Amino acid sequence: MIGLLILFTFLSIIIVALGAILSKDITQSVMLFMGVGLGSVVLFFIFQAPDVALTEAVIGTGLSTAVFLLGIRHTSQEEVES
Amino acid sequence: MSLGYYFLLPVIFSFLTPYFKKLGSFTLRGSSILLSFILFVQSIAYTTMKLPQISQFSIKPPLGIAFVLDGYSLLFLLIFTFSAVIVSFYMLWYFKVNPKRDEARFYVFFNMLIAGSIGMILSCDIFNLYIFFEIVGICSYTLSAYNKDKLGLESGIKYLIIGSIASIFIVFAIMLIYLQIGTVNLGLIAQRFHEIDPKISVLIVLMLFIGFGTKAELFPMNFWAPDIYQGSISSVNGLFSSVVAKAYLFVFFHLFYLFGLSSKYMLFVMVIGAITFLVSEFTALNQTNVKRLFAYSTLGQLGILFMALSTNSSETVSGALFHLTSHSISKLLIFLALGILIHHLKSTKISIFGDFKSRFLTIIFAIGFLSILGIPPFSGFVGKILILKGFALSHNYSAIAFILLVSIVEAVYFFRLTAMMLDKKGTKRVVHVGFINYILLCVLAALIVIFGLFPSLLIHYTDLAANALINPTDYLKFALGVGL
Amino acid sequence: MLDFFNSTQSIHAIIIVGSMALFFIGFYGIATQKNLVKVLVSFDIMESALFLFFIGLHYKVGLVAPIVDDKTKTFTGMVDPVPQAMILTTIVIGLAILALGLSFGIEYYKLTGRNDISKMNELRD
Amino acid sequence: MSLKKTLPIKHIVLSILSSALLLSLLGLLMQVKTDLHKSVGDIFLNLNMQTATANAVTSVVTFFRGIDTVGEVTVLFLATSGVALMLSTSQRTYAKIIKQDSFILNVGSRLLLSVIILFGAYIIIHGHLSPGGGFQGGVVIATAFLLLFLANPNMDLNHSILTLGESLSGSAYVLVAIIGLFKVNMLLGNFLPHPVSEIGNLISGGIIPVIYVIVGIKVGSEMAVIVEYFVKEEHEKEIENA
Repeated sequence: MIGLLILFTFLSIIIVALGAILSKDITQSVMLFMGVGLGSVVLFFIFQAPDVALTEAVIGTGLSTAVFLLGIRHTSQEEVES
Repeated sequence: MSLGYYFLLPVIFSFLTPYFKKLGSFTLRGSSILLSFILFVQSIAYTTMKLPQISQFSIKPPLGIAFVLDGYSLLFLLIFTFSAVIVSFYMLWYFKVNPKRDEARFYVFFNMLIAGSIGMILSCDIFNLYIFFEIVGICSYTLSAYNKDKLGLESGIKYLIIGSIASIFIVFAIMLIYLQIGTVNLGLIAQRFHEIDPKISVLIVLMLFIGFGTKAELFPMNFWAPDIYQGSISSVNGLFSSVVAKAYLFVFFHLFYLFGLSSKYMLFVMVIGAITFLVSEFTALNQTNVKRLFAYSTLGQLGILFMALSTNSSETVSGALFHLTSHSISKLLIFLALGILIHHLKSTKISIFGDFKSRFLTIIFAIGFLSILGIPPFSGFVGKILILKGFALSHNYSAIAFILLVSIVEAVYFFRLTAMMLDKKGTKRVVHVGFINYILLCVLAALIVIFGLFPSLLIHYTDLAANALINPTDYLKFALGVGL
Repeated sequence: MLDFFNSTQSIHAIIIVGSMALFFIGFYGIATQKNLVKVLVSFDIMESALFLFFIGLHYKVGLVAPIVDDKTKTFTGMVDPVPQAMILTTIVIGLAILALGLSFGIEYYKLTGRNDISKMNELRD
Repeated sequence: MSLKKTLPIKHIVLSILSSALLLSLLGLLMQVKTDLHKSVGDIFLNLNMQTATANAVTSVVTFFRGIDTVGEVTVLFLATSGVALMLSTSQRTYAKIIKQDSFILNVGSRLLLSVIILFGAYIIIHGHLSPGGGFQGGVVIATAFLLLFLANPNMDLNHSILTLGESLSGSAYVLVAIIGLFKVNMLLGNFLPHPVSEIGNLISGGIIPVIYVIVGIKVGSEMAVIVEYFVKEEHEKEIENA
């Protein structure tokens, strides 16, 4: 079971990461990046690393996304400006 | 004094900076000068002690982390702390003519830049080294963006992106090393590096090469360096050229010899260094911005150093370390004098060399140029002749011919600048140097002349350093914690 | 069939393939994206891939987290704590770099109205 | 129309090259052996009983590799200074936004604040017993301030207290390191008593919980400053637009 769980989590992380890179909208890309972080948290728990999982959840996913969202609030939202 | 203070004292200074700022700018500047002075005096004291010295943290190496000072790191320690003293005095003048609100933050980043560089050369644990690498990185990104103008921010952003790519590769290499041999201690890695599967060891070496080569401004990865130099202020340029680039160079060759890569990859590094030298000097020929010109000159000199340091012969390496010291002093001199010139003439075009009138600055620039070119009686001459002698002893005549030929290109632009300074035509503006700068530039110029006339003063230390670099048995003993 | 997935070896294979795919997605992002924010997102994806790679390869089936409780009285049969400590450090450093890069980007955007790194070409001869 | 335009040769070559690179890298990494030597982590696990810390990761972070953590705290401090250098402007006048504050939002955020800070403090204090510690708990405390800012952007943090907390905790960390040199002749040495029998209790592990509390205070105040700068940045822009 655990192998399948790891496989599916990895697949979903990869899909979400592709979405984050390919998305034209910056906010959408940041939110999808948060998905990558959440998937990593699940994997870190499976890999018996609760300390890293907690750190990734709080810092890598929580505060990073908040800083991103606050930072891009007033820069351009589109990927390519006219 | 324990070696750990080299890192802990600047850290505690930085943490307390808001309170120094409240006590007034005099206290702030004074304490910063005092700090760098204490560290410099301590480094001089180490020249009289028995090497290597060690300072341990928490638990004995190889399990724990330790700072080890051997002959090789002692030379760099002296260069870094000396540059710190000079630049912290120079900043007195800089902040007098450019009053800024964020003076305190400049001192934080400046002191941590020096402390991080010292940590990089002392640490005997590769993950700890990576942390110092990031400290130096963050300080240099912020210092290059310090002016908060368009150019500064652009250079800061570029530096940050390049630096992060480099650090990702280094982290990857460290992870592979830990997966393979289960340790991050430099001594144990050096002992067990040959046990790694050869294919994976090539991968590790490649990643370390990309990571540290990018930061040490090697050829394919050095396109960013002139941009950074152009965007930042002159004293920071001096620091980048004489401290930061040298610290990355230190780590590059420290790992190169510790991991026993010199027999396999010697030719590769030598060719890369030669290409760096050639391309940079030819690009420097048609630059019209002074800072870019000197940035390319720095890259060219680093190319010579890469060629000479990879040879695994103690004569050439000793000569290269002499040249490195002389280059650090000369580039510091040139960039500090350039800062004064740019402040008075408000331009960074190359034509400013024809627009100023100051006999003192002309002499100073001439000394710096001639020393980098390698004209007697300045220290650069001794460095270059020692390198050439080393190549001749190992019968590598093609390298000698190559260095001499490309040096002609270097001579073209340096003599062009000198001719512009000596040209009497045109309107000239009188430039006042200021008392502090007068003393500082005199000290630097005097050092160049003294090392040129009495090279044996320095050769003692470079020989020590070259032996410690090529034959690191003493270092390994301390890094492994044998007999502590 | 499910037993095949549960062996340490196949888990390691999944981890290597998955994390390297993630790593190259991030690398592709750095190489092709022009917006500073998206470049920083790509960095973080690359870093996450490395963390998963490193932590994952130190996990073996049957090992538990390196924390003793009332049931496990001794520190045996646990995963290696050093990689976890290193990754913890690297995550915090990643946040520091991210905040610094974003603040540079904001300030640059204030001055020029752009945050497209391919158009940053003021610095040239 | 030439062949070159109909077939994107460049892209095909590039993708073939990169997939070849990826495959060879995968092939190499598959050969990574993890049990060639006894890793330093296993030795730390054996030694860990002596530190009387239930969480081995905590003892590695704060004690065995302690100087790494000093460097890490410094990196965070430098990043905070860099953000402050960039985002602070000389004419920073916070003209208050004329905006109706929502009563429920205000009261609710204040209620939650205490709960979140308590949770952060719990994570910090139990760092040596359970997952978590100074970094995680400090950031949790900072997110409490983020919540306050989101509810009421006009709020000002007391900067002198934050600076005091930051400077004092940072200096305390360095002092702990130096006291170790004099007491047990080792920088960052564990100079407080740490009997093994106490393992699992709240007060155990000598200096390890002390260091995590210091780190927690430092990270919390630094992150609060970063969050404030990013929130106020946005605030300033809104004034300009108005």
